[in-house]
Amino acid sequence: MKVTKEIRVDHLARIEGKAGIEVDVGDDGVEAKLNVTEGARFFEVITRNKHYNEAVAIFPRICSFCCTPHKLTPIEAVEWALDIQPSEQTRKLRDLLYLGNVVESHALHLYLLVVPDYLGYPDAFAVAQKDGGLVKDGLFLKDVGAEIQTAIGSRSIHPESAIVGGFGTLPSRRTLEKIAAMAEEGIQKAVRAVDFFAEYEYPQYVDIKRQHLSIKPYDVYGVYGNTMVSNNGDQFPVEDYRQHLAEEVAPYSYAKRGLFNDQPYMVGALSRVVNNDHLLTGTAQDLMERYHQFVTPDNPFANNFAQAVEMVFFLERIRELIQEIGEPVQEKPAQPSRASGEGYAVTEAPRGLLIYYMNIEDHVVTDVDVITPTAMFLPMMEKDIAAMAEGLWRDGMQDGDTIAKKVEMVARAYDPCISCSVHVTRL
Amino acid sequence: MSIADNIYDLHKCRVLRVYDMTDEEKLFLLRFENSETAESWTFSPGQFVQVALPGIGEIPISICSSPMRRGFFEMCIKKVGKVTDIVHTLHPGDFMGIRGPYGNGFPMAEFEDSDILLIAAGIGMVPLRSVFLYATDNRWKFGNITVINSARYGKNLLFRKELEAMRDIAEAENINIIQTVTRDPEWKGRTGRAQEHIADANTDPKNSYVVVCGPPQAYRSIFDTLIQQGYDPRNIYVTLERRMKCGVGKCGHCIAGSSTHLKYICLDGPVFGYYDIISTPGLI
Amino acid sequence: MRYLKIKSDKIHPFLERLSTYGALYGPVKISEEFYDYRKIDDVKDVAFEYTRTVTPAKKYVIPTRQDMFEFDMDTNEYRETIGEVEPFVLFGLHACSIVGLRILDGVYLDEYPDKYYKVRRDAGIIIGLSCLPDEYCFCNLRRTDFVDIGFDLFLHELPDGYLVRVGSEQGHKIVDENQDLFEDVNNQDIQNFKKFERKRHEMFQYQGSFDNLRYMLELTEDHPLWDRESDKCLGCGNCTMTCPTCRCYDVQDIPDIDGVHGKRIRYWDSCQFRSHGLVAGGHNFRETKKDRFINRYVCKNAYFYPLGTAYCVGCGNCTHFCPANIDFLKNLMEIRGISEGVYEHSR
Amino acid sequence: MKIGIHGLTSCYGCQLSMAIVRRLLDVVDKFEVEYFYMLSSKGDIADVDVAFVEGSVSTDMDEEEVKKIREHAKVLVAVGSCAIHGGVQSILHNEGIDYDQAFATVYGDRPIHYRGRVAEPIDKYVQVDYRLPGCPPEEEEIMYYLSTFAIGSWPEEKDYPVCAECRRAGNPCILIERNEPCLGPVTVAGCDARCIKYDIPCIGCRGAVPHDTAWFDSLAKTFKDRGMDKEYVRKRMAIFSAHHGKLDEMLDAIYGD
Ligand SMILES: Cc1cc2nc3c(=O)[nH]c(=O)nc-3n(C[C@H](O)[C@H](O)[C@H](O)COP(=O)(O)OP(=O)(O)OC[C@H]3O[C@@H](n4cnc5c(N)ncnc54)[C@H](O)[C@@H]3O)c2cc1C
Ligand code: SF4
Ligand code: SF4
Ligand code: SF4
Repeated sequence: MKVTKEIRVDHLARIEGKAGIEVDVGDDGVEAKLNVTEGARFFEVITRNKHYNEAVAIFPRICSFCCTPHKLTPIEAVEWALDIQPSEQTRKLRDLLYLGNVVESHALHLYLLVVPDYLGYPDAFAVAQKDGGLVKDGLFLKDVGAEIQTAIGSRSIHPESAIVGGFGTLPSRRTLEKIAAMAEEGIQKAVRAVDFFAEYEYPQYVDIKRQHLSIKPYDVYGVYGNTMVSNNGDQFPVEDYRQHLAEEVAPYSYAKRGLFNDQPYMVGALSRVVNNDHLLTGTAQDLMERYHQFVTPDNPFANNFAQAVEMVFFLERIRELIQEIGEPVQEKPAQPSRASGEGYAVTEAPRGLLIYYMNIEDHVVTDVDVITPTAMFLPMMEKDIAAMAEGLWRDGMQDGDTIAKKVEMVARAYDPCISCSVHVTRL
Repeated sequence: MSIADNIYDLHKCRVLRVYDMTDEEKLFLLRFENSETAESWTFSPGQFVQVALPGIGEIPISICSSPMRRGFFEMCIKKVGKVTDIVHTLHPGDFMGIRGPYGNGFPMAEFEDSDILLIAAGIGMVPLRSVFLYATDNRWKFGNITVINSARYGKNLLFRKELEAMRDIAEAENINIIQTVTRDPEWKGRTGRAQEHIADANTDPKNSYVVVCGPPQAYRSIFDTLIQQGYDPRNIYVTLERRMKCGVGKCGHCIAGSSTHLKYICLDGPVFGYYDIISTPGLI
Repeated sequence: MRYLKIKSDKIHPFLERLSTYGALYGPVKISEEFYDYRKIDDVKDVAFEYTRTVTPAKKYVIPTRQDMFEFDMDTNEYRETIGEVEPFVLFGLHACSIVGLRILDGVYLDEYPDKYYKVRRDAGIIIGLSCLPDEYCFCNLRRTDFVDIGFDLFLHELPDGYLVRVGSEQGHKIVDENQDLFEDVNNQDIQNFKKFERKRHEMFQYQGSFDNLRYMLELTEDHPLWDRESDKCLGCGNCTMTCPTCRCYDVQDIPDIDGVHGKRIRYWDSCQFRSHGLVAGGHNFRETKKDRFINRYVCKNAYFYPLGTAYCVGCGNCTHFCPANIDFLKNLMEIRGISEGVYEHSR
Repeated sequence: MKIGIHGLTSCYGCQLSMAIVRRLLDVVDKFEVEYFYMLSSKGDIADVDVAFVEGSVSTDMDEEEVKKIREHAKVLVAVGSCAIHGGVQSILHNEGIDYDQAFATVYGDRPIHYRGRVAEPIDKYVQVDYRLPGCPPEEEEIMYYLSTFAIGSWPEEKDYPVCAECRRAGNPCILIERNEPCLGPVTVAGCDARCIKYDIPCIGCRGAVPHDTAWFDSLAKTFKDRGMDKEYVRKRMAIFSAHHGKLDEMLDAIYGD
């Protein structure tokens, strides 16, 4: 291919991790690559031959934005493997803890990373100078999530208190009530975010038919489930994931790249909303009715909108969960009923599906496989980036910097998590 | 402010002059902002104060001027770390917080009618300067005086110029000033360690008080020389240093000694007699 | 001394009444094995059978971390931050803890009285409680196993209640204001009190006194014990933090991000830490772990002249709370030249 | 005062911690933030008074970058366990796993353009002036470091272990009580014994106490006395101390080779 225009973003700002974008516009099409330049950290190698307790302490370090998912998902896998039955209370608290992470992550992504794009600023500090309220809303919502993770997990980044079988010391009822009140206060702010994103139209260049893969929630819209579903009607249990999900390696990237049915696919808030919108209730349901035209399955920019809607739903769900939990009763962690076994787990991290496989022999982890959302959606994201560049180019846009800004926005809409993508799993 | 009953509360002091002494040491002249305090505040040679800069910290520093000059006092401060680095950036007109004076100081009343031999190594000259100035201010109370000021290099000799400038008056007043360096090839004057010059002192070993200040490692051999030359061990004093946070026997950092003789350098010292030193293992 | 008796069934009402004199703190079981002083919201939480607490009573007079001043860096002015100290009641202190506080008094209320300490000390009502020793206790060797001053009331266990000694005006006031809870001591109570004390006395692992120990310690500089035991030491400071009389603190200035304000704080330090003896230029007066290890033995066994006792009150906390299982008492016995069980062993 | 906030190979948790301090807007007011790529698309590595660097050196690019940051910074602060100790990814080093081998397990024989290597702490490549420990660092300490720099001074680093804070906090000791392998005795304080407060034994996330006062040998002895075997103890200690020069030697001294 003869390249007529090269667009380069050496270091993509305002995302988690370090990556660059390369777009080559040529005579017979456009090629886009996301270069992941961060060093590989081999989490599946370094957790092997460790006691499972230590392994689950290491996994969250894959990524700070999704540390809680990287704690709770391997815990589920260990519990599957060793047939550990945590209490109902533990399950509820985990759900709450997990949602805390999702709310925090969505808030950080939307307000600190994405909003500056929409308002044309380099960063949230500049936004704060113009519209302090917006940034303060974001920091407040981030705090709701952080408070939950601190109360239940010991801290908002790398919570240590969630362990296999249960928890360490639990928060008091009063702390939970305080959090419920914060969540209540947050709902209106989150609704404002939905309104904000509803003011912007999506660039049509990236309207591309795509597959959406998400979890099939147990009953309530949320992050836990055992089965995955797609918008094509496919459905499979987590233990079959290898038959459905493939991963490739590209020479320009430490990240692996996922394929579903041999095709690129999308995961994340948009996929969840597209596949499970019938489960949304309360204010989120009303918003969906009001703004249904913004949930376009074929445009990645809808992911920002979907995150905002999810924030509303999860804040309401947090209140509800705290009601259901009542006064936390201090319990001893549930114990394994066997020393060895194989376990699987899938959950919905803020950015999409997260799969863990673990084999444990005599309490020691002997094999691990982790598939992260960013690795799953990379090919789809590259496709969108290429489409964006190509569309702009064909419409006569010559300025590389302007094109670069637009393709960055595409990348950001996916909320990629580069550290997650390069923790890296075995072929 | 409740300065009366909170021992940690600080007097605000204004820096009046700053003199560069060596590359590392500066001399600060200070005055209490509160005029009543300025009038009433006094100390005895060998005592120290806690010097505080808000946001940075608090450190012990000896007073190196004579208590005879009411309302003012001087400190010579070496730049070595967190607090002293910032102290060195202060200019006339800036403030420091001061509390004290603390410590026992030298028993100046006992020294009266006797000769005084002052032996300083390195920064040890700082507290000795206070004794020296006090003795010259009250010249009639004391016998002959010798100061032995020693350092590695001529440029490190603290108060060298001041002592040199006094030489003529000193001779007339029976004050012997000996300045010696150990490593400086450029140096024209005396060389060698302090104890090598004790024999040249104008003090009578039978009726002298001796004050030694310097790095503790140097103390043993100075003691030996002194005793060999007939100085009475009971009349030999040293001052010691330790980490300190309070200056008033609370924070525990300066505790030293043994289980039968536990000493607080800040309360029981910093001045100790020769027999204190030898009956208290761990003091030096 | 004034003696009274309180019956077992009156003890919880008594605790309720105590909490009207100020916030009530007392020993509470915090885990399978450990107790600690905590704020008492429900008097049923108070543990009467405890031996020692994770944090000694000193934390109520010297908070683990405490603001001293707020300052203004622009004007070089300080404002003390002692604040209002509400009255409080410290229930259940054993004899060694009470002596511990008195040793701290000696340190903090000397010719330079520490205001931060004093306001807390003045605000506290001290209610003592009798105890039975475990294998780590040696307060008898320190002669701190029985106190005659330093408390407002002292409760001695009886089969059916407590014999109460009144130790201060405040103590008299409390019993006078709550006469309905107390009764006179009868002959049987006195017999029971004596019996309890005898039983307690016999339970101590060693009998005798430690008065000459400090000289032996001084003469034991090159004992092989120092290397052996300091090799085990984690340098973690558990021993000094849990000691009722260790009170080293460090001071730090914390500037605010505004660049103008800030505060000066102090917090518990330990001679087992490297920086404790470190001065500018890198010289360390206690350079090695062994130096620091020995320092504690020296300091704790030194005599506190105002009280006529050692700084160590023999509570055994430093042994019980040592994760490395270093046995302070055994080591002292070894220094004393006595191997286990020989020294006027009571059993 | 100009500051830069940089990330090498890591989970980005330290930067995230710095980005979410409660008084973030005050911090931004007080400093000129020249570089904070996680939050801002402005700027390139520029001259700064203080550079905060998160992450381990795990690629050639990391090495180049940290050297460049050093050239442009008057003061360089290593932030977090990755920058200070190499991070959990350094476990490879302690396990003696060959990088190429690990690489092949994960990526097969498909080539990747960049050269990777086993993670290393940044002080292997540049001079580090201050260390802000944590995985991630505590908000209070981040603010303390920033505030002292803001007034032209510098922070006093802690040189004592988590146990001290654990006792100050009045926690029960779970090592004594439950024989759990708490690494508090060798881990540098500053977290107020966060995990023990939650009844979880410390895994040493803040890294070893500095100045060679992390007594892995003494702790290994107490673990050994409590029936833990060498491999288990080594693996646990190595999670955050894989590059500690004395770890293996100290373990050998207790357990034998
Ligand atoms: C009684 C006494 C008198 C002194 N007189 C003088 C004097 O006249 N001139 C002078 O230049 N120096 C004097 N010093 C030494 C001076 O206190 C230290 O140089 C100073 O504390 C260093 O503080 P820093 O913050 O600059 O250094 P850093 O090394 O950064 O010290 C940090 C902290 O360590 C402690 N510290 C470090 N070194 C010492 C030390 N040597 N003594 C006590 N605490 C220390 C302080 O608490 C200080 O805040 C004296 C010390 C004592 C004990
Ligand atoms: S040294 Fe040990 S036994 Fe003595 S008082 Fe302190 S903690 Fe108790
Ligand atoms: S629980 Fe851990 S940190 Fe706390 S004192 Fe025990 S060993 Fe130290
Ligand atoms: S207790 Fe240990 S693992 Fe927990 S935060 Fe502190 S250093 Fe990290």
